[in-house]
Amino acid sequence: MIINHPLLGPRDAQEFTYLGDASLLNRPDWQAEDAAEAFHDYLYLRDNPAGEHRELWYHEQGDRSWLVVTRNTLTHEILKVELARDVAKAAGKAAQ
Amino acid sequence: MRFSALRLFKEALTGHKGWGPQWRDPEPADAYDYVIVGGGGHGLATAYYLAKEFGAARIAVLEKGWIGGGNVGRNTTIIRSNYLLDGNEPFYEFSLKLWENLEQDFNYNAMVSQRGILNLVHTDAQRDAARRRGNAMILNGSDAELLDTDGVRAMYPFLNFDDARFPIKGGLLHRRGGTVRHDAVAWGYARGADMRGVDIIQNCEVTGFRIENGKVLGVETTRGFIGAKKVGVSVAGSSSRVMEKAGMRLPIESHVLQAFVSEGLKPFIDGVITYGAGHFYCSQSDKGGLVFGGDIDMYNTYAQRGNLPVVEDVIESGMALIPALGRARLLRSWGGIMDMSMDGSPFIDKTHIDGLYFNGGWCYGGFKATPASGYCFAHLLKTDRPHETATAYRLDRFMTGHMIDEKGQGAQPNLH
Amino acid sequence: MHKLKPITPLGGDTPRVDTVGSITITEVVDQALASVAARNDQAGAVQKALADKIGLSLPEVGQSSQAAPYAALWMGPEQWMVMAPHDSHELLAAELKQIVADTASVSEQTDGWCRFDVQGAGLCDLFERLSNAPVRTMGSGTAIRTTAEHLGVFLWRLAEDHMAVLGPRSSAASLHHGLLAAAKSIA
Amino acid sequence: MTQSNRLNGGLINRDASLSFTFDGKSYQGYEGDTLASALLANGVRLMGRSFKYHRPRGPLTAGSEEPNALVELRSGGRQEPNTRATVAELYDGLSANSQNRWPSLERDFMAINDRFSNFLTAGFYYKTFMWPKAFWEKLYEPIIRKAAGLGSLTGEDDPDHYDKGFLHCDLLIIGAGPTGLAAALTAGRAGAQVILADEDFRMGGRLIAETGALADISGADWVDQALAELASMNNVRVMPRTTVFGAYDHGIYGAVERNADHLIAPEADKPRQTLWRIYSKRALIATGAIERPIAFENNDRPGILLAGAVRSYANRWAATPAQSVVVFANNDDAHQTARDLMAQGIKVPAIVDTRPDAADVEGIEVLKGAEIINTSGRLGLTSVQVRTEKGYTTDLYCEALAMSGGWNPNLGLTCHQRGRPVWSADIHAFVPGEGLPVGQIVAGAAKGEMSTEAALQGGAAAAVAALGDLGITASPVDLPAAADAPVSISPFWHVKGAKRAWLDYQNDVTVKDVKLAHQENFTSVEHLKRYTTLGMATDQGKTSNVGALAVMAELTGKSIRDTGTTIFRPPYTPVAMGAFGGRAVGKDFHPTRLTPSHKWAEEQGAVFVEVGNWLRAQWFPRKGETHWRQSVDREVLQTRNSVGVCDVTTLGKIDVQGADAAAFLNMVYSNAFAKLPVGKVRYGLMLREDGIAYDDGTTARFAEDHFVVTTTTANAVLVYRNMEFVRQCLCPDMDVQLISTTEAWAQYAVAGPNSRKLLQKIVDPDFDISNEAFPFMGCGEITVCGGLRARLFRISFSGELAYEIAVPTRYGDGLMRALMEAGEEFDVVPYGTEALGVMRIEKGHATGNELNGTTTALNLGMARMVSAKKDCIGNVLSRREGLNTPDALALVGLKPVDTNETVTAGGHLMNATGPVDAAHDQGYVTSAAYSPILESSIGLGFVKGGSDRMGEKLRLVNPLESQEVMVEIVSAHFLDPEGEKLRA
Repeated sequence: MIINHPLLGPRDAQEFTYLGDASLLNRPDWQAEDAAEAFHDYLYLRDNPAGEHRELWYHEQGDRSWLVVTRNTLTHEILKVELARDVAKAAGKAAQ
Repeated sequence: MRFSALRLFKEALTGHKGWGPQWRDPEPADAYDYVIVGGGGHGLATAYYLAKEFGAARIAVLEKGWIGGGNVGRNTTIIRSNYLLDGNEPFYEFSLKLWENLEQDFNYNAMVSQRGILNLVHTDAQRDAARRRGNAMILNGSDAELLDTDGVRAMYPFLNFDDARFPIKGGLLHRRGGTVRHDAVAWGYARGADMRGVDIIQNCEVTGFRIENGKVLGVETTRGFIGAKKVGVSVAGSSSRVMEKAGMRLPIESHVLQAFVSEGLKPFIDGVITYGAGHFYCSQSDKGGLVFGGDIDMYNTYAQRGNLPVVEDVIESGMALIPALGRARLLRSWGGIMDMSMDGSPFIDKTHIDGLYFNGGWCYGGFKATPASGYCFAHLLKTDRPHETATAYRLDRFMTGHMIDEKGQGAQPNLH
Repeated sequence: MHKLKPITPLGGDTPRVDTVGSITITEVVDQALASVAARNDQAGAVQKALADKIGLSLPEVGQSSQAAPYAALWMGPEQWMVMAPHDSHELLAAELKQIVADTASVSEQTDGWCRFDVQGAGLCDLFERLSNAPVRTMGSGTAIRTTAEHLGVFLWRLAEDHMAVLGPRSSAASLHHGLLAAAKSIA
Repeated sequence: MTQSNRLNGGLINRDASLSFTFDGKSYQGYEGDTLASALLANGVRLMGRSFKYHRPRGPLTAGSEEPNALVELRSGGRQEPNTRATVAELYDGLSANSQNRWPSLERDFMAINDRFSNFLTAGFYYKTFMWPKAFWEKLYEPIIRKAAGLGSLTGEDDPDHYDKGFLHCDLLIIGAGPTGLAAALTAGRAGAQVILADEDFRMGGRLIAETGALADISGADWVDQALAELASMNNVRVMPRTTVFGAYDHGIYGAVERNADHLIAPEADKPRQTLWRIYSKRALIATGAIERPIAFENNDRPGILLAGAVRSYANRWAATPAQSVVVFANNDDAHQTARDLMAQGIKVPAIVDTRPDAADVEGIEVLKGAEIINTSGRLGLTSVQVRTEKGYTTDLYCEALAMSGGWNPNLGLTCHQRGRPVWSADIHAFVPGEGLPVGQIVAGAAKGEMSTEAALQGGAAAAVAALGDLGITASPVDLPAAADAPVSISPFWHVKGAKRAWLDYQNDVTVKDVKLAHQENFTSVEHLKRYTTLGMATDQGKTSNVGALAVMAELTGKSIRDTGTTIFRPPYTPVAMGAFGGRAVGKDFHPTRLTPSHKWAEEQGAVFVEVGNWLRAQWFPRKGETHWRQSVDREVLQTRNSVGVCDVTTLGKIDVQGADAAAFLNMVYSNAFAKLPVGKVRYGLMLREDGIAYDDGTTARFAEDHFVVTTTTANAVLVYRNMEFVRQCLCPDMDVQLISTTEAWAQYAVAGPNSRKLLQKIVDPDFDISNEAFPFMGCGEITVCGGLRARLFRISFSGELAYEIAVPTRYGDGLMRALMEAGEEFDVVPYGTEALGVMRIEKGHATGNELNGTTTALNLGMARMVSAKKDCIGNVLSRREGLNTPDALALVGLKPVDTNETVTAGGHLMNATGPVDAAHDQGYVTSAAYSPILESSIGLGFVKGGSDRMGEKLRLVNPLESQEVMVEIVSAHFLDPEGEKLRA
């Protein structure tokens, strides 16, 4: 596979390490009342769709960026690639 | 019709006119007591044991395509009970014992062949871990032997002993491990179930569950609604997709495991060898092909195909271990979709929906579990209690903190 | 001056040079390295400080820049590898920290890396056997961080027939072996 | 022997005569020959045996789809089993042997299977061999396994090198026949980056196998011109002998180039083959078509070939399988075979054409509406039996038969991403359907356009279209006029009434096997394949699948379209495993990491051990020491009694800087770092988000905004990755920057009561390292040896008064030598990983054996390190009930009651009395060592509720090695539990 890195352009997916569902960006509040359940769902119940999937990849053999890649799990077509830090920052701002 | 050498002899002399279908293709009835979703090895075994061991009747197996077309038809055929943890080893040992009597049990030669599995160790720490595992196996009634380098060399002199990046320091030998002709497992269970009245319905995809007041009433299919008192879902590889139709999210990701076979070769490898310093395991089929595999492709996927980096990684490891492989040729590679669970261990459990049961999360280890999985799932479906060897395979174990993590990799499905 | 004698990444007293066919592979040791990572929202300030003090403009993504005796490679978002001759700038990290002060984090990287300069006409033939980088279309000044022979490396194209390879110092021997094997393969 | 079946002409170099042997017998051939063409030219038709029935076989084809003519090429470590003689390029000195026969190819004992074929029907083995139970594994299976396979490996190491590489292009053209060449010329002239690859050693495809494909120029001449032009273009890479074997995601193709298979051996340091990963923007499948046989009684004898193959042999290789050849076909194309043979003076007794309305051929009798119903000739064809349209039977004497059931597009690569071919009623074959890999296009015969004209025009048009997608304008190029026209074909699959008519030659699958599969309800294509083994042989059904499908369609009464198809999987043809291995074999399997003191340690005669990719000194044997324990005991004792030095560079080091560095560490470690003073070090425990212990190490604070974190050797990369995850994904607003400095610093532990005295001789006098000025858990930046910058940490893994000192790596070798020299007066000793391990066990420090991915802080006795006052990774989930049961495992020390006994890591722990089984397991031993200080074997282990069981005796059981030892639970801190030595 080839991941079109937002900064570096197309790079072989072999340079990356895969983590999984991008909802791992949304770490729950550790002090919330339902923290135990929230963390359970956060860590263990991830999206596993047959189709579009937002997922985290790490450019380990490159610039060390974490990326959010939107990819179809049936065709492997990659629809969008973003810097995870930008996504996380935007989510943080939106939450404020 | 019973299969036997005598029968074969008679048929050979009379033009094989007497063989009938090994299973029927019935039309689905309106309702059953038990509907098993998924005509793979586990689903067919479940139906077989429900009928044979638990006296159940009115059973249907619904298969979206053709039976045996899932992972039972695309694996590397290994059977073993060399697990470490209490939650696992008794179950896999139960499975191995069922394998040992399977052919006579279902009157089908599935070529169960216990030629031994050797897990190589390359460091002192690996040897310590192998010792702990071997002892756990023995304490659970399985078999294990710890070999030193010379012991390994005596079995497989062609391994790389002299020029290895990671020298072979020994291995854990599990003599009762081995291989099985995988397709025959599906067919044998199908034939055995069919003979006991189970309706095997191919080309019948489940499109939804009819659930009212927290109770399942049946399944919607491409061939119409089929009522059921109990529905058991056994569709590893598609578990998330199917259970989503019942509104459930599972601690499972789907990944592709590639498998490989070489051209047919004269006997070279007797048993199963597992490399401890790279992703490679290998056996040789009765037809002569070297059947091997390694790591999963790391990303979530439902496409039954993998990519080149893993092919190279697996064969690099193979070449590092067996330098003589260079002149053999890779004949075919294929991919199967694995239910990779969050701790690498499976589920055989009721769901929160009354009458709906789930069996899945087998990672890349489902084939060897087929008999016990079917037996235990049948036990659960019939009695509503888990079989004694499958009590740990609960869906809520991550909530309670009772993970069964053989590899110690945590909630990272692609590392199990 | 202290009395400890340095050795090269390949373990020699002097840098190694190998010539295979048209290819020359040279171990480069006269190089000090320091990473410069901008603190939050300070990328502009870092760039200005380095430009003002040593005339070095930090490069864009995937590129390098030079302002003798300094040079810099792009490493990652708002992160650069700055280099200078070791003989004259052994304390490069300290020197740069003086310049950038609190606008950037600076870490000494000098001996984290080994460097081999590969020169010769068959450069592309050699590197397409080691790396997936599109070496035939890599212009001079391009710097790609990728893998070669299972190792994380920088490939830094200095000229049509000149590529610098920076790899992990502990694996210098493996990297050198890989370069030599590829050179022999295409010779 | 003379080349009795060598014809005139052909594309062989008659000036270069080559000698070779087959089954020990010598022959001559020419440069340009394949092994098969040379053998045929020498009058040899018998080249192999089939898998199941050991039927005598000769080549069926002239290409890579060959099912029959498989040989063992070369010998020793280079022996290649199952090599297709039809593509093996002849070289001087080639030596090949037939396979799957004993004692000889002509007289094969196992041919007895053929007599029993009635018993050995499809799937027979599933129905028998079950009684008595033990006999399967003891008797039946060993016999079956012995018969397995075709060729053999010798077990010797493959001595050759293999390269791997990466290529990039705009357009990858696969196949250099008329389609591919037209496309390459079009794209090449447009200036695109083009790769043209063909599996053959001579490019041209059917153009070099046919006599009259082009109108005004010979096919071979035009091919030469085209290749010459392509060779002159810098933007075109022409790759003969290169098989593109797989289509992977996003335009990546796998290809293998055979660099030296046409040589007796590769030149020194040169590869045998190269595995290329080709990154293409567009890929054109121009792979042509594969002819299919017709199933009829005994259609597998040596001398029965496909008609197109016979033409290839005659026209390209100037070889004929025999002097008398009958043609059997359902289409016009095969008529050309008769014409070409006639032109070469070969007798063609008749063309047997199944079509009643077949065209006439000048000078040859065409038996229209006729079928071949049987053949004769044990080791080679002697005659065929024909049934005429009117029902008469007649024998035709011939030594070869050229048959054709039509052509199938060679569409393997279109299926690699599970694209399914569709049935074309126009050409009676499957053509590429939907679901082609992205960026892939198909043209020419591979697309089902079965004429040279269509190939040339289609190839050029495909190139124009593909480049257009990429924004490159290509103009039509002048192409030669083609002479052929689309051929007429009428489907014909098998001759009815045959007893045994082969579909899959290699695996001996006959029409009857398909019928039996149908009878037993194995009617889906996948069931059919699996039950009969159809298409599973080395040719993967290239010549057999469609025929079998047609037979099944007939049986079920469905159309072929409704019966289905099977898809092909990579690789397109079998690929040598060595090519996938590349250079990463033997010692080069993984890169090696050497520590800064490696060279010095080598000089000391150290024994090294692999730790991940690192090589570390395990111990340093001295003269007179004959057992490793002597060395290790000495290293431990000398360190504990005086001073020792150990290279600990392999521990991961991560520079953490930034205004929020402390807050960041608070997040990644379970314990707090915010209040760690500058100049101090603190031990940290890192959890995974699931609450399991992950890694540990010390962190030093060099400035308010600068920490240096150390990780375990094994987890250095993982911890760094994880920290970047926290930095970028969880805490994106924190001002923190990370970089690994593991390799930049050579770091040595200096341990033992004399460590300070030793260091004081090295550390420059400006720096006071007295206990008061530089206490336990202190750190600082100093200079050593007259001004070299260094970092000093007062930390201890051994439990002794100890330091770790770091200098830039290039000076690491020098520092080790300086330490040894300065330490001479203290009898300083270098120690390796074994002694390190002994001392940490004596001290009760956990390492990877204890942090095994399933243990918690509680298990490790560090529950208090998980701060409840702050968030950190793993905090919440570490509190789950299942991880906090009252009988949770606890790390303890274990000592044998009898000090002569040994504690064994991996042993399980049972109560002192009671049953020994899994249900009564109390825990396990994680680490063990002999302690020379305590003069006893000791161990660490996890015991249920262990912290409350001090002094209790347990049985350590190790049934694997028949060991049972009584041990006592003690504190894991065997030595200096109060840590007085550390602080001394």
